[in-house]
Amino acid sequence: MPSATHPRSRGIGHVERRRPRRAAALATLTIVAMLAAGCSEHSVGPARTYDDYERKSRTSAEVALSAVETVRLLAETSTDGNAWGAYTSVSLSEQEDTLAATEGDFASIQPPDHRSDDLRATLLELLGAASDHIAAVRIEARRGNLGSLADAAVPLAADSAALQQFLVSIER
Amino acid sequence: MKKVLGVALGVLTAIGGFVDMGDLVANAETGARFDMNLAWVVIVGVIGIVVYAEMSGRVAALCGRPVFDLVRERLGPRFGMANLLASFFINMLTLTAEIAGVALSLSLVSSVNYLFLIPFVAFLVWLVCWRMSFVMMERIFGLLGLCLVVFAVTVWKIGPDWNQLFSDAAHPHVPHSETVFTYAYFGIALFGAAMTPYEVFFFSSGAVEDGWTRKDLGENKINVLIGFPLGAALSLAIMASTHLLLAPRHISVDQLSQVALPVASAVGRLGLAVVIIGIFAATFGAALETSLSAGYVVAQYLGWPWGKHSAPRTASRFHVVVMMSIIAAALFGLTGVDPVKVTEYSIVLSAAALPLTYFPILVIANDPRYVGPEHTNGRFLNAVASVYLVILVLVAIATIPLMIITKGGS
Amino acid sequence: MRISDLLEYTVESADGQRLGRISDVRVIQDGPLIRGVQSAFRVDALIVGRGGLAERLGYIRGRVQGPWMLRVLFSRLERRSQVIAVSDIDHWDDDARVIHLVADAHRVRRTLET
Amino acid sequence: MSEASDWRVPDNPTSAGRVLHATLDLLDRQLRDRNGKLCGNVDDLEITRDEETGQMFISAILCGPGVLAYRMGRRRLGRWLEEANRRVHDTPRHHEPFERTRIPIELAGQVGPTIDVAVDIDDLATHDMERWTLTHVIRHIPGSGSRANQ
Repeated sequence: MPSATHPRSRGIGHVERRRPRRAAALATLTIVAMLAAGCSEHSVGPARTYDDYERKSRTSAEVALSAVETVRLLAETSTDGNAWGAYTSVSLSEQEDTLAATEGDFASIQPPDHRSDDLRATLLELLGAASDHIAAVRIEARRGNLGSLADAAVPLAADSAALQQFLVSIER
Repeated sequence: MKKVLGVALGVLTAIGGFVDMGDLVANAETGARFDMNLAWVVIVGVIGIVVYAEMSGRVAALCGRPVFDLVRERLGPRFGMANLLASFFINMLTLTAEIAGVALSLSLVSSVNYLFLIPFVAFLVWLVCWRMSFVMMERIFGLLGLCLVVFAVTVWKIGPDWNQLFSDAAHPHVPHSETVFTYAYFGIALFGAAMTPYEVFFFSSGAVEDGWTRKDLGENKINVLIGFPLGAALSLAIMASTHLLLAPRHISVDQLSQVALPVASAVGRLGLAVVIIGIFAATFGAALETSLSAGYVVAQYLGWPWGKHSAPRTASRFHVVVMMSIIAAALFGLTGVDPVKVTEYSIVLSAAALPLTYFPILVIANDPRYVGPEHTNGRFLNAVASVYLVILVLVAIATIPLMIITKGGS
Repeated sequence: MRISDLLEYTVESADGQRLGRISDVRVIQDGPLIRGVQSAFRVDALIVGRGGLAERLGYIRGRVQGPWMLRVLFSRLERRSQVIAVSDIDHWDDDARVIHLVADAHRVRRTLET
Repeated sequence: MSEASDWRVPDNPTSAGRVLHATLDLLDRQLRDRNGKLCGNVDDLEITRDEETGQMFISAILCGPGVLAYRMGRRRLGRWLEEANRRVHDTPRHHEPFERTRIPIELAGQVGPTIDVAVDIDDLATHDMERWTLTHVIRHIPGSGSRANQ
């Protein structure tokens, strides 16, 4: 007679292959950790050398330039009547926040030497000025004076030029 | 006549449904940062999705099996499970990005902080998954997504030197300010955005839900062959618009609102309204697709009843997974993670996971016991699909190292 | 016994040569499905060796023909597996999970072309 | 041993039956109950060995909580899950003569991209969680009982 053989009746200590599983788990953990680090605000590592510091200052200046130029374009667009209040003020706030975060991050990096101190002072001054001028545009926008945003944004032209010049100066 | 109308509607839906948060972000970012030097990747990506979406649609029509069912059958339970975990995780990132995208687009008209809008958007997404019929859902958001055509209008209004534009796109090089690594990284992002796996999960499951048969094969082919390339053309228009208007001003795109800026600037208030409706529809449609995909992959791996064609009561576990996924994605979005960053990671990781999903499709599309001897892949299709499989594997291998080297593309 | 248990067995020839792990079983579905009649799905052969992946994907005996790249890859893999008739089993060692074959067991190397 | 003499076991079996490969054609296939409802996958197969004749048959399709874990090498976890599910849910409604994770092979119909089994979904362990989520979650949400608006 055919009989079903039950697995339980043959208690066999078999070997499980665990290695691939552990590797996969490790890989997964690594990716999740990297994402967690990446998705939270741009992490700023320490700068060990002048070159390192210079590179970080370039990145910060580029972000600031982008914010300044975005605000200029927004102001221009709004003054031309091509955007409405909610769009303009939300976009302005975003750029203001981005610049503030960049400024804070850059200020918190420890400059490695005296040469870096000069760089730090120059850039922080530029970032500070840009922040003030963007805030002025945002204030004007919140008051509903969309038509006069271009006027409020005039000082930003100088900020933009200064940031570009800064970028060129550290290019050399 | 009615037939023609149906086909046209299908194509329009495919065009509007092609672009999602990933395409918006990736194309706008690369346009501003790399000019048209990565345009070719969009073309490569769309050919890939055309080839594999057609296969998955054909398989679904001929044997009634959706993609993730076949993933487990062909890869076995272990690799299938690995694929399930990876796909589900990436899908959650995508869902988070889409929900945040909807909330952001609403914040641009209401000036309410998008974080306050996320719970509302999540509820709306769930409600549509729960109550709206599949066809209606696909049509409404697909057609509204066509508003994104305004990007093409934008490019035309800017009035670029067309010869220059095409020649830039045809002669790609790595810009001076960028390294080979960042170039490759953003190339992978664009590729992943065009070929996101949830598109085939959703596409094939939708084909099964709509009860496609042999008769629908022609329509499947037309939708995919015309709809997707035109959708990709929209992606390229987004890229061109930021390349033309934002790149010269040194603006880099790191907010969704900046994607709409070229349109406002060049087309005006009406254009801005249209593009925001388009962004809303594209992200909302994709939020629906990804939340349903979360349910599809789990239910199909485990053999549960699934689908939204009949009452939720007949697929209760499926609906529970969909609901929980939406809640989880909303909670993740509420932690204040940067939506644009989440989008970037979701498309890059999608690219890394692509072979796991596309490989089984290719095998099944060649198996006569599933599609019948007369509907297996032709020689030419197989050659193209094989080339893509090799590309997918290479991309998958390169993704994680590139992610580390470029520190996530910064 | 479950098939997942069976797939953990290795096969050894009568002279003690290890032929490999069981990767699949070939089943013949003959006769009508009648309640109480179990002969419907008769296990007719064991597939032994490293061809398991090719099996699972359908690259066996030319069922799945394309694409060329995968066919070449997997038919090579498949050729490394062997087919062993169930009737050639001598005895089972369930503790060590080994199946011993009879002395004159004949093995067939799988090829895609046949 | 010459290559030619190897062919005593024909690769193409002489009997007229259909040739199937267990991992390719049976394992992980989608199951459908007698009303066409999706009711789990083939998580494992039961093999019965006739000690006297040495013949082997596939005697049942196994599916349900724990079975897949067992197959994937989590033997103890799998058995525990099966046992737990049996204790919690085992209230046979139609007194079918089979265990709820075991579908006798003679109830299986044509083997294709899906396998149809002549059982009722309610008699299978794969459906226990479905019923639980239905009664505890889904049924309480308005609109769960009707089809979506067309």
